[in-house]
Formats: sequence, structure tokens, C-alpha cells
Amino acid sequence: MTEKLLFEVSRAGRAAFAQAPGVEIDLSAIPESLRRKDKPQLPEVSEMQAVRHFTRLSQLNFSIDTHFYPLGSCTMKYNPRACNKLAMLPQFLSRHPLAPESHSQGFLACMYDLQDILKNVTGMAAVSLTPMAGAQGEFAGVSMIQAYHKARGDLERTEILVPDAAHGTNPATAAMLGCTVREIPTNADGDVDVDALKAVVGPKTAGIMLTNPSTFGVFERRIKEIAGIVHDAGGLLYYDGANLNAILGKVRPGDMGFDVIHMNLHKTFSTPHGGGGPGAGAVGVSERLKPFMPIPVVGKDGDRYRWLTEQDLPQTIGRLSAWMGNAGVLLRAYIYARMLGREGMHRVAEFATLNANYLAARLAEKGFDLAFPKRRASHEFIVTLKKQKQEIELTATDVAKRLLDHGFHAPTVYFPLLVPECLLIEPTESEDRETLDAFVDALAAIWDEAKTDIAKVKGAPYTMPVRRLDDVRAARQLDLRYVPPAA
Amino acid sequence: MTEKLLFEVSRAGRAAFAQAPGVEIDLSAIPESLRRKDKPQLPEVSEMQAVRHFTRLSQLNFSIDTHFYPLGSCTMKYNPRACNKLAMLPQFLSRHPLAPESHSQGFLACMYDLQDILKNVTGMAAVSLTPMAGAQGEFAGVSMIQAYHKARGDLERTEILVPDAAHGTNPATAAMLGCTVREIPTNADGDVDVDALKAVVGPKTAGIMLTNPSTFGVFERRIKEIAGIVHDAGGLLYYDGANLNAILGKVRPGDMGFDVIHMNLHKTFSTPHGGGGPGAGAVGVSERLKPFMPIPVVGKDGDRYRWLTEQDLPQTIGRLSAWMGNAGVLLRAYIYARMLGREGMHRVAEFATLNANYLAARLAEKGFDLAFPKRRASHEFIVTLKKQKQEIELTATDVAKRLLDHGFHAPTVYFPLLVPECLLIEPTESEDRETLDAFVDALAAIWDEAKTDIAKVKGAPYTMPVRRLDDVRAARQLDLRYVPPAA
Amino acid sequence: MPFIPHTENDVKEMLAAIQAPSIDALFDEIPAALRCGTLEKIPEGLSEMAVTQLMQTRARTDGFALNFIGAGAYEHHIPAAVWEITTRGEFYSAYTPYQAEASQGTLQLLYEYQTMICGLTGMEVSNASMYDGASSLGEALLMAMRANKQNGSGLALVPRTVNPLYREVVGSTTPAQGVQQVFVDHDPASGQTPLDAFKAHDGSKPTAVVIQQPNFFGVLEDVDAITDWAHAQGALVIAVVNPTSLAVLKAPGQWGEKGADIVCGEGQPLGAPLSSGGPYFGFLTTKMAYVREMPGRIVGRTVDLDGKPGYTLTLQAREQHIRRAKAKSNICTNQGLLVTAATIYMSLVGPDGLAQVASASIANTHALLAQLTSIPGVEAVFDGAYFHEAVIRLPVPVAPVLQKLADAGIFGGYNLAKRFPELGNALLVCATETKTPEQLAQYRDALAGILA
Amino acid sequence: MPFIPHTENDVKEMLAAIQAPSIDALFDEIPAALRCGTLEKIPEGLSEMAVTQLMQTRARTDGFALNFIGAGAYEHHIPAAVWEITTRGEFYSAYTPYQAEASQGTLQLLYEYQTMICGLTGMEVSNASMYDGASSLGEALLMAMRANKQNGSGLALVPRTVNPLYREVVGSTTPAQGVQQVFVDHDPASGQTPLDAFKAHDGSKPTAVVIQQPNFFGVLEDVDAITDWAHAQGALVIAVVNPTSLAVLKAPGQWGEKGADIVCGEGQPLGAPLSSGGPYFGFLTTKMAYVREMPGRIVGRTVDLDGKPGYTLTLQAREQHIRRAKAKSNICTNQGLLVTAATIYMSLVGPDGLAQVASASIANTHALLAQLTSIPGVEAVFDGAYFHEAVIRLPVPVAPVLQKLADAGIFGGYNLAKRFPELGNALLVCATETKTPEQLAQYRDALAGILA
Repeated sequence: MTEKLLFEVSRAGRAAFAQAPGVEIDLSAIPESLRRKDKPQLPEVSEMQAVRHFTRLSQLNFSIDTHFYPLGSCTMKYNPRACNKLAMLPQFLSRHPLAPESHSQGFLACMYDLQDILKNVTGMAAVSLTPMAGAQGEFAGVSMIQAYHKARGDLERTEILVPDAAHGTNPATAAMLGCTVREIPTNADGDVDVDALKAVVGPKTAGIMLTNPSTFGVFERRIKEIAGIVHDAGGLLYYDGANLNAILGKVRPGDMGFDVIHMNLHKTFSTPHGGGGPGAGAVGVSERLKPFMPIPVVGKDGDRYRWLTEQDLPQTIGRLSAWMGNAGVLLRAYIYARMLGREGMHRVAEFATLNANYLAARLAEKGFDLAFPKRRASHEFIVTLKKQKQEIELTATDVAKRLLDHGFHAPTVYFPLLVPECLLIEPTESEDRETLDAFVDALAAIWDEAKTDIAKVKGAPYTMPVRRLDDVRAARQLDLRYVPPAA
Repeated sequence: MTEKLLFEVSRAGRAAFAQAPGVEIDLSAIPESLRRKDKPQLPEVSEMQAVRHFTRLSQLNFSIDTHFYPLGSCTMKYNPRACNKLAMLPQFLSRHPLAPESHSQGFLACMYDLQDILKNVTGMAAVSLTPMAGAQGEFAGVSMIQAYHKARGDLERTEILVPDAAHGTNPATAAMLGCTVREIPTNADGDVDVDALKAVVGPKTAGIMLTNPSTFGVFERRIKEIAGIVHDAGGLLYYDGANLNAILGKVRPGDMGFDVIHMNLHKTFSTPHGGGGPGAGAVGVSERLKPFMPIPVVGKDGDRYRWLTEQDLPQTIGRLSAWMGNAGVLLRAYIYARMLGREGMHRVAEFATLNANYLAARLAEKGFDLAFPKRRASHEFIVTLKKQKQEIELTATDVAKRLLDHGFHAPTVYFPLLVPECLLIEPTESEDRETLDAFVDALAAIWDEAKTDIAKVKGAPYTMPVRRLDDVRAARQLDLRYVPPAA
Repeated sequence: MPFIPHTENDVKEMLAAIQAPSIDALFDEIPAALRCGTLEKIPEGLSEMAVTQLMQTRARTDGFALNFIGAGAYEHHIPAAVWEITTRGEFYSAYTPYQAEASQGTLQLLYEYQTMICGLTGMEVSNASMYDGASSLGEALLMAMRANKQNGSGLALVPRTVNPLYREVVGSTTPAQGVQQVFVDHDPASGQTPLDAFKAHDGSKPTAVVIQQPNFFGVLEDVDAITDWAHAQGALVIAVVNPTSLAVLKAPGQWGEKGADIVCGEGQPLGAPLSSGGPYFGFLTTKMAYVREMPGRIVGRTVDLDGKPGYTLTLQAREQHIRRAKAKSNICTNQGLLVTAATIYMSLVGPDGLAQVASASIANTHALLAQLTSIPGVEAVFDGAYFHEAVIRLPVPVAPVLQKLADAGIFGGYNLAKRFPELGNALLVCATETKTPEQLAQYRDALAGILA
Repeated sequence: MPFIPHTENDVKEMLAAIQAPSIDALFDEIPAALRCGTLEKIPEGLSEMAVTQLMQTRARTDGFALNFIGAGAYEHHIPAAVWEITTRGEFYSAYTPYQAEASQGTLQLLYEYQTMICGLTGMEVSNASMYDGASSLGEALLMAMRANKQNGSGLALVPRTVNPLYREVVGSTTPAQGVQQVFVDHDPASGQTPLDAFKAHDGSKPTAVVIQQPNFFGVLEDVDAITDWAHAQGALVIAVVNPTSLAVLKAPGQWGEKGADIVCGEGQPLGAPLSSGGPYFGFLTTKMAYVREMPGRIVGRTVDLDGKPGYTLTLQAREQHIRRAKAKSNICTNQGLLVTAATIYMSLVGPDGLAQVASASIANTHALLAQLTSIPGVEAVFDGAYFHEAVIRLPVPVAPVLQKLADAGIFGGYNLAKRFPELGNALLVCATETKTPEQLAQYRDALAGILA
């Protein structure tokens, strides 16, 4: 099943007429020279044509609501429907970002409470909810580290240390803020090479960006020591929160010694991934970074909630969005957190970890190679197909594509970059054991199939709306928008 | 793609825990002898398991929102999403049917206005919205006819006349009310055989149940004459409103001489078909039947709306439901009617008729036989495959099943019963011309295919979740609920 | 032209294909004298924006109240997933699954529904739904007449503790086929219908005996004894039950020695919002022996050409579109979408969740009764064990009190004055699992204030 | 255990497979000293019912007001279909389409989005979204620095008529990479930024010149002249535009001789609810020449192994997950779901509908201004042509007036006192197509009453 482009269904004179206000167009208030002369290229279709088109398009997607989606580092867990419904209560949807505080107490109470929950769950001193995605949370984090050093007159700290296993956003963020990035290698067990760290840390060190468990899916055991080394050198520690799902209620970044942390609420707090967002990348800070938090933050005077702005936080790194970020996403995260509650927080990490370790054990039993076989898996783990690649040319891409035919979304592939032909697998706590077992069977079946018919596997997928797509052509012969055929 | 039964995913101890109130079960208030001892057979699944299961199940359906669905006599037109959204405003959803009138003026205003719109659009004197489906509307109609005769002391009228082309619900309803059904034949042009009618009408005639346009998809041209004959004999006329879509704003049942009419709001007024309902079968009546309307009806005293009950309508046929019927469906119909408005009402019939006649003309051009080639199509029309059956064994069922592979829902087949191998095709006004053309091409392609490979056609469908199902086995080896395998 | 995709050019070319000069010409078989004019009494069309504003205004006019009315329609928490999935286009805008292969979603769901509702009621077969609880009782009585040829009189013994609105619907819809309701009185102290009241009809050869459990007053009937008596009389037993209660109350299939024969009731508590009384759905289950007398759609599991399991409508020979005047009922369109919601609801709450809903509702109603009867002059009317509704008596007429409560944002219950005048100033109250202790206290305080 | 499907037996057997004695043992690599306790400050878990009651209470606390605030976030009618489809699980719970073959729905939609937003802005390429309007301006400036090596100073001429909140975000996010905003004043009479104010910077070799159309005051800038001047200076022109306005205003691609080089803005008016400021989305379009300097995801059309067309993410070599520290931006997750809504919105209103929305908004704001300035002491601040916002001056300080209006259920506009104190008691008001004549009069009457 494929679907025509809506532009191909479009005809001049068609419209979803109920959706126009039904007025005569009068542009007399607009100077002639500023008016538009051509009709913009938008589809002209009836309401049903649009509804049918987008409904059918939606059916072409894999999603959590329809498929197991073990995309490592993305935490594709169940998004409770209550979170969506309640965040979309009409009063929340209609609230203007500049509505007076007197008429926003209900909304502000939710934001205040969410700050508080995130603070307590991470062990940080304060939280700002404003960053609109993880990458913006990282930006805020590094920006605060810079502001901290600057406020102390410590102006030479221009280097950010990043383990080689880090998410690409970490070095990209440091670079956006004008820092020099220095990579720290990882040792064979997946831990940061502490000696290498000691060798580079020094008076130019602004800080280190670390994720724990790392992207290798293992817990950084020497974290306290690392924190000591960096702190002793005058640097600060930044925590990338893509992996909070592994440690919720088990260990807190604040207790590990981190000075700033971002939390991907669309991962751990189960707000929707939405085909690529919106995310929400709230930041938590230690006491010393509190003055620098991005605004706005919600404060409370007695019974009344209010915005904290530049007046309250004169050293703030400023605004990252015109308003307070992805408010509707924050509402969803808040609702989820309240349903989980204290006990539920613990269980998230427990069962995410149980599922990952179980899946790892089952795959190992089937002969797959784990990247770190001696380590506990955290919420995710890595299988490397190095052996299969060498022996039968079976690549991570091949497995990923063939998995689709088995009704499973693929794990993350080729990340982390350091592990050859890797599958980064994150089952999340919401999947049942039968699904994990079926996934193991599918991977084993693909491997078996590849042994006898590698061409079949390389031709996959066969049951999707399209077969394997030509990415090279996509990048070389750029076709980035529909151009109607000349009449 | 098929989907396991949810019971097969169920495991003791699983649950969507957030959906329970979270209390300890305490049955001390219930006498021991009345308590349940076994656990009822409901699935035990997590919230995500249920969401994924039902989301995937939904994808196994054809529907208006995904496919052309020309099911004759069912009026599968676009259901505007606004109707759903606004009928589900929280205040409407939370209103108890016994809420005081003082706190129900908004809801009652909608019902009153809807009565008024339906009254005017059909030319009837009054409307009761309470019947919950077309068949219940029919029941109310015949019941009122009986009550009318009875109130006049005219006790011998036990016969209901029904044209042979009528919907099955017509004779079934008459029988439910203890009437004797007398069938009236149709002549070759699709009109009622007036001479035959004259022959049976008489002092035992309670009334006639008629649909116009008839189920043959043609307008009963001698309707005024028929009305005269029945009225002169002391009988009343009942109008089956499955076909109001053909005549909205063109001709009114009240003006044709009908005494009572039911309206399938889920057809003409576009409330959802919901996989088999809910419908709504409001009834409109002429002056003489007003006293007998089913209750409740909404009345207005000055500015205040209120329920009319037995006190106001002492001769009412009574209640058909505990409350006022399918209130939420009625809200949807009201919203649709307001968006259509006066002009939109006319256009419904115009474009439904245009589409039907166009499709009929195009199919005739391809060599298909129309059941009534000399007549205008109304909102629907009939193709008969008598010729194809004789020549190449191609049946209506074969065509219906093969159409599914072409991405089209099948028309109604084998109804009306009088036309051999018939397809009753109702495209509705919401379909675009390109879709109609593609449907013509699909029918032509199937016929072509059948000429060379009838076995292929008889094996259809091939692209659905299942292939052709064994209905005979279903009826003989009854399997009507899941029984878990013995442990 | 809302909801019409035709361009002017489309119209021109389509008319050319039809060989008609104009759209109007397509109506030329309608006698000119009958053609209607411009429907001038219908208001002009509104944009979606305008109708949104209109409906929002009307909805806000009605507002929200703290609701303690039950009387057959119950406020329960409905999981958000229920209607988000139910209103997906593929469920919302599909119809009766006439083409089974293209409707496996709806059909499998209905098969699962049938299994669940059989599970709750303890019966062997279910249909795919009736309109509502009241009409399902009517159809159950008609079905009993078809099934019980032995006691074919049509006499139905119906306790007055059966929902009076149901009894009225039965009265409007079944006498034409010979059903004759004879009402059986309840015990004024307990609110139960005593076996003795039935025994007064010994030897009357009733076709059916109806038992509502819990009854209209919320009181629990002695179902086992009545069932056994009814069977001894050759009657079929029709149970009218609240599905929530079946998570904790004995299933009708287990009543007495042989169990009820037909079970019906209002499905609304299973995921349908109160919504001014509808759409709801009626459920109807029975023993396999009576399956061919059942009205309505039934889904069966079968196999396809490849032997793969699939689902289809079955036993259609009972239905109107085949059997016409000899059909078991005229029902055709039923309440499919509500059954979809109910199936998702039952899947989400599960057996334990539903038991908790029932238990919390019992506890809340008992707590409410304790609260309200602590007000001087307010008393409980019955002493029988009750489920999640109960009758209290006020020292003054009920109607003005209810109006004052409503003006204070509380819907206080159902006034029994009209249908049970013998009970005095009696009020039927209900507190489901949705009510908090604060809300119970709020009701008590408001009532105490009004009565003070 | 909400959202956990494991039975006790599952846990037992899974631990056996792992050969771990307990779930806790799975955390044994975490140093014991670091393990946290019971999170006692986190409240206990609530059932969905309880959290529903909590959120409903809070939502009702805030209630509804008649809103005349714009200032970058605009109340428009959103067709019901938009969010009913957008929140379908297949869109809502999918992620970035890394596996293109299993994500054709999202990918084709994004391709259609790119086409539409290029159509509106008159540009050649679009990315798949930025976070919001403010951040898209920041990214546009960084992109300009990469694209304009000739004028590489980082100097950006930014009118003070550009949304002050956007300028603050730019100030927080771009200086580290060398962007330096120099603000350009507006004409106090017209509210426009005159060409002469730019000419004061002749020869300054600006990297970019920013033009917001309509500007923050709702006033229309002389975009053609400024664009041509900027290009003559070797600067790239960055247009900040309201997408609704583009249905009737000249597309940035047509500004001046060569058109704007980068177009950005807030996508919220295209189907995103006000929702306290987010989630919204930023759009960003440019000329094909600069496509490799664009940040964010881009979707391209290609073919599959069978030659059938399909859609996939492309030009990923620009992005952080490949290029790491050398990426064009650190953006990763964007605002996919909002783009889904916007694409459905644009498809439903179409070019003519969007022009009507714009026209009705212009008319309503002009009517509002006429109404409000009919009150003695209230005057229009600027005489330039304006779109759907305008600035009025009150005879008294704005803040207390706004509070009184709010208490009367009216949000009267955005108080300019803090960011534009030189304008006196100035208030920015907005009336989109959603406002009725009665509502405009209601505002006037309330304001007149307060000022009387």
C-alpha cells in the first residue's frame, strides 16, 4: 500500500469549505505592493480527501501503539493515553502564554510540581523546564557551565571533555557554544579511561559531558572518582539524560556528583515521540549553578505561583524560547509522573533493566555476540554483528530491514560508532516477555536465513509499503518538495 | 496481518493497574451467598497490550476514513470530525440523563433545534428524536398508525402493505407489532404496481410502508396517486427514510402525503456508522399523528426548554428507551445539520444524485447492465450481473470480494432480493470523481480478469488479513466465544 | 460547498457523461408539483468555527455538577484510551461487517466482546448488542416467548423493583406480541422482592420471570430462591443485571440450580459516558439451547480458504434482511461503537479492576448513606443489603430540595415521588468509585444546610 | 504496577534466564554508596481516575477568557480533524523515521509539509522543523554566518520591531558563535523600520539583515526596499514571517529583486493550540544554494529497489549524529507532531481558506481598533498599515487595566511597558478570525467601563 501525494489529488476549486471562516476577502487595508499575487502551493482538497489521506498515511508507520520498537537510546515505552487526553483539556489548550498569572494558577501549579518531582528524582537543587529538547537542554547545561566560570572570572576554561561513546549532540553542543571538544577514550569494559581523563583535565577544562549508563549500555562504575578528578581540576560535570530510564529511583545524578543534568522527558517521562518530536529537555542544576538557570522558572510565594524572570535570576543564561518551552509536553510528563508516583519510579528502572538483561541473555544463548558480555546491561545493550559480517556478509542494516518483515521495528544501528555492526537494543519496561521472546526468535531466524540465502535478507524488507530505499540517490538527486508537472 | 485474540495475550496477574481505583476489595456489605466465587473471563493485560491490540485490530477494517465504501442503502458519506469532537465536549459527556432541566438548557436547545430542522426538511408537523435506530423508528411509526386507528375506534385495520422491494426491517417491524404483512409487487420500471395495490387496499389496511426513492434506486413517480389510494381507503402512509439523502431539499415526504417518516440520522445526517451503530431513527409525523409520538420530546415554554412527557402527550405510544434515545448521536446530527445549513441540504441530494448517475453512466458505458436502464438513478443504483453469471459464472460475491483487493469496499450485494446477482451502489456526495473513475476501472478489470481466469476471481480476496471465509462452517460449527484450552 | 469535492469542471464533465443538461435535470422524475422550495426555515450553514463557538457556549451553559444520580445510568471513570481508540476512523466510520474479510477488526472485537460478556454473565452465548438496557429487556421477553412454548401465555412476572423506565419500555414495545407484565410487590422493610410475593402466582404458568439484581433501589434480591421457584413453574428466568456488579456478585448463570436462562442489561457502565442517556448499549446473553431465538447480530469464528481462522457474522437466517416478516426481531443497526468502547474498557480494567470499581462503589454509597442519615430527619428507607445505590427519606418533599442542591452544583439523586409515591419523600442516591470523601461530605453539608 | 506487564512468574523465569538472584542484583554495578533510597519526596502514585480529577480541577481553576493577546502566539480556529488525526497512535507514538521503510507515513507527510511551507514562503527548500519561531531565527542567523563567508563579521542588523522575545533568545543562543545583533530603530509615527534607519549602517558589511513582516506591532515593513538594500551590502536577508499572513502578503521569496535568502518563523498559527506557549514549531526555508548549511532533518524523495518512489531522511551528513562537533546544529529531536498537525491544517484550509483566515483577522483587528479608539482617551499609536495586531495607548497605566479586564473574563492584550517604555501606556491588541462583532463590543464596553 502506498498513497498518492495530496498534491496529486488537489484540484483548483476544491476545498474543505467548512474550514474557511466564510468571509469575502478584502485586502484594502494592505498596500498593493505588499500583497501576494500568486496562490501559495497548498493542496486544494475536500475535508474527506484530507482525512482519508492522512489516516492512510498514518497506517504506513510503525509506532509504539502498533509494534515493538526497541530503538536504543530512544526509550520507546508506552505513552499513556491519559497524558494526552488530560494535557488537551480545553482550558489548557486555550491558555495564551501571556495569560495573567492570576488566571494561570492551575497550569503553574502543575509546572511547579513537576519541577519539584524532577528535582527530587535526580537529586538536583533546582529545575528549569524550558529547554525544548534534549539538545537544547545540553545547550543550556554547557551555557550554564560557561556562565559559572565567567562569573568567577575564570576565563580560560574553553575545553569540554566528551567520552568517545557520547551522543553526537554532546560535541555538537559544545561546539555551538564555542568550546573545544576533547575526546576521552573508553576502555575495553566500556568504562571511561580514567588515566586518559587525568591526562587531559586541567585549567582549561570547563567541564565534562557524560552519560551514565553510557551509550554502551553499561554503568560507569568509577563515576565518583571521575567527578572528583574533574571537580578537583575546577571543571563541572554535565549529565546527558537520555538514559535516566535505567536509573530512576536507583541512583541520582546529583548524588553521583553532577552539576547539571538534562532530562529527555519524551524518553523517561513517556511524552510522545511524535514522529520526531516534540521533546522536552528540562535541566536540573546543583546549588552553584542555580543562579544561571534558563528562564522562565515557576516560583511560589505563599499560595500563589508566579514566573521567575530576569528580576529574580539576574545571572540567568536567558531565554531559550519565547515562552516557557513545550508546555503541553511538560503537562504530559507531569501527569505520567503522578501516575507512576514514588513506587512507579523505582519500577521503571527495575523492569527496563530486567527486560534488557533478559533479552541480552536470550540473544547470547542464541549465539549472538554482546559488545560487553561481562557487564550487566542497563536499560539497553549492544549486539555486534562483526562475526556475522565477516562470515556471511550479514550487516546491521540487513538485520534491521529484515526485522521489519517480522513485524518489529529495528534497534538503533551503527551507534555507538565505536562498535562495529552494532545493534543498540532498548526494550523498555512496557514490553511483555512473550514479545521479547518473539524478537529473539526473529533475530535467530534472520541469522539462519542469512546462512542459506543472504540475498534474500539483503533484499528486505518485502512487506513494507516500499522496499529498501536508495539513500544515496536521495542525497545526490535532491528532491525535497513536490513540483507539479508543467501543464 | 492478523492479530491474536486478546485472551491469548492475557496472563493471570497482568493488569492495566492505573485503571483500577486502587482500593482493597471489601465485600462485607454483600451477603456471602450472593458473592461471585470465580473470576469472570475478562482479559488480564497491561494498558499497552490493550492499546496495541485494539489499534492493530482497527487497522484490519475498511472504513470511510480509509476507503471508498459504496455500500448501497447505507449512505457511507464522510462523517465530519467536528461532529464527533463537539458532541464529546466534556459537559455533554458528563450530563446525566436525569439532570434537572434547569441545568440542561444548552443540551435541550440543541435537541429542540434539531427537531425543528428535521421537521422543516421533511415537511412534517412534529418530530420525536427518541428512536435509537431506523428499525426502532419504523416500530414507532407503525405503532403510531395502530394507535391512531385505535383512538378512532377503527379496530379492524390489521394489515400493513409492503412493496416487495422494501427493506427487510419493514415486514419484520409490522410483524413485531402483530400486523399481517401484504406484499405489493413492483412493475418492470421499478414503480409500485398500482393496480395490485388497489386490489389489496381496503378496510383492513392499517397503512403502507414505502420508501421513495425505492430500494431499486428510482423515484416512485406515482406517489401522490398511491397516497390518495391508501388515504381514501382509510390507511396511513409510512416513509422509510434510508433514502432521504436522495431527496434532501428536493422533495419532502410530508408533501408527498406521508403521515409518518423515520430518518436514519446515521445516513443522511452523517453520524458515524461505528462498525454497526449506533444509529438514530428520529420520527416525523403529520398533524394527525402528533398526539401519539413516542416520548420524550423537547418543548419550549417562552425561553425555557423542557421535556414533554405523558402529561403533555397522554396518547403517546410511550417510551422506546429509558431516556431520550441516542442523545450523543443526535448532537452529532445537529452539528452536521448546522454546518450544512439550508444550502448544504440541497447540495447533499444534488451531488449524491450526480455521483450515482455518473457512476451508472460510466458503468453502462463499460457494458455493465443496469437494473433500470431507462430510469434516472437516485442516490444509488443497481447493476445486475445476471449476464456475467450465465456466461462466465461471475457472481456478485466474486466481484465484491475481488473489489477488496482493488482497495474498494464492496457495494451491497444480493439486495434488493428481486434483482439477480445485484450490486446496489451508493457512492454518496462526498466522493470525488477520480475515485468514481477508479472504481469503474476496477469493476471493468475484474470482469476482464474473470473472462480469462475466473478461478482467480473466485479465490479473492488475496490482500486482506484473511482470504474468503467459510460462512457455512461458521453457522454449522458454532464458535461464538473463546474457550481457553484446558490447562 | 462543505463536504462536496466537486469542481465546476467536474460537474460539467460528469453531466456530459450522463448526458444531462444540469444537475436539476437529474430530478426530472419527481413530479414538479412535489418539488420543494428553498427550505427557508432552515438556518444558513455555519463554518466549523462558528458551530464550534455555538456548541461550546451551549455546553458551558450546562456546566458541570457533582453527580449523585444513578437510577440506571452510572458515572464511572473511563480510561482515556477507550474513546481515543474507539473514535479512530477505522472503527468510527466503518459499518456492519457485511464484507467480513475487510472488517476483521470489528468482527474480532465483537467476538472478544461476546466472550467477555458471556464471562461476566456466566452464560454461553451473547449477541453483538441491543440498543440499550430497556430494549434488551423487551427483546429478552419476546425471546422467552419464542423459546418457552410450554408456558406460552406471555405472562411475565416482573417485580416492581425492576427499573420502572424499563417496565414502561416493555409496556410500549412487547404487548403486540402477547407479552403481559404482571407486577410483583417488594417488601416495604427490606426493599427486596420476597419469594412469597412470587408464590402468590403459583400455578400461573408464567412464560418468564424477571429478576433485576441489584434491583432499582440498589437492594440485592434473593436470586437463587426466585430462580428455582421460576424454573419449578416452567418459566424462563430473565436476569436484568448491572455489569459492574458482576465482578463481585454471583453470575446469573449460577443463580439457583440451573442458572438464569436469559441475561440482559444496560452496558453503559462499561465505558459509555453518561451523555444525556445515550448512546448506550444493551447486552443479551443466553444458553446455547436458545441461540437461534436470539435477536441481533452474532459473530462466529470460522476459517478462510487457506484454513486460517477468521471472524464473520453468522446465524443470519434469524435476521430481518433474510427472514423479513419471520425474523426474530427487526433490529438491524445496533450499538457497535459502544460495544467497541465497552470491549476496550473491559480489557483495560480486567477482572480485578472491575472488582475494585464495584467494591469502591459499594463503599462510597455506604459511606454516603452514613453521611446523609447522620442529618436529623434523614433516614434509610430499606434495611436490605445494597450495592451502589440506596433510598433515603427526607423530612420534606424532595423536588425543591433537589433544585436547591442543583443550584449549589450538586445533583442529589433521583426523586422517587412520581413512580413510588408510597415511599414518601424518597430519594435514590448513588456514589460510584468516582466520588471522594470530600465530595460525600460536601453533599452532606449542602443537604444539612438546606434542611436546617 | 502501572505500565508494567510482568507477572510474578515472568520475573522469576526471566531472572533465571539471566542467572540473577533478584531484580536488585541487576544494579550491582552501581556503587552501593550511590544507591538512592525511597524517593520519599515524590508523591504516591495516583490512578488514572485520581489524576483525571486533579487535572480537571486545575484546568477549571484557569477557566476560559476572551482572548485579545497575540504578540507571537495567535488564537485561530483549528479544524477538529487536525488533532483527531495527529494524535492517532501511529503518528503520536512513532519516532524520527530512521527506518524509512517502516515510516513512510511520517516521511511522506514531512515531504508534503516541506512542499507546503516552501509554497507559502516562496522558497526552494525547507527542513522538517525547528523548535519554535524564536529558535528558528537563532538558527537562521547561525546558518547565515556559515553561508555568507564574504561578510563574515557576524554583524546582524535587527530592527527593534522584531519580536523582543525572539531577540532575547538570539541573544542567549548565538553570540558564542559570533552573532552580534545591532538593533535598528523604528519610526515613531508609522511603527515601521524605515530604510533610512538601515542606511545608517551603510558599509558595515553586515552578515545578515533581519526583517519581520508583519512586525511585532502588527505593522507592515517596506520589505522590498530593505531587501534590496541588504543585498547591496552583501548581507543575507532573513525574513521572520507569520505563516497566516503569507496567504495574502507577498512571499519572502519575492521580496525585492532577489528575494529573501532565509525565511523563518513561528508555525503555531498553523494548527497548534495556544497551549501556554508550546509545543509549537519553527519553520525554516531557504534557497537551494544554501541547503547544505541548513540545520535539522530534511526529507527527500527517492526510489526503492523496485524503482518505486519512497521517502527518506537525507543530507544527514550535516547532522550531529554523523558530524558530531562539526555538525550544522545540535538539533536532533524536532517538533514532528506539530508539523503533522500543521500539514493537516494547511491541507484542510487550503490556499483560499487561509486567505480568508488572514482577511477575517485583518478585518477584526481593524474593527477592534475602531471600537477601542472610540473610547475617549484611547488612541492608535501608529499610522502604518497593519495586519492583525495593532498598538493602542491608554490614558492610564496598562497593568491595572489589564488585571481588571482579566477579572471580567477578558485578556486585553500585551502590555508594552516593559519592553517598549518609550511608547507610554501602550498595549498590543489582536483579534483573529475567531472573534465576533459581539465580542469586540464586549471588549470595548468593558474597557470603557474601566476607564470611565
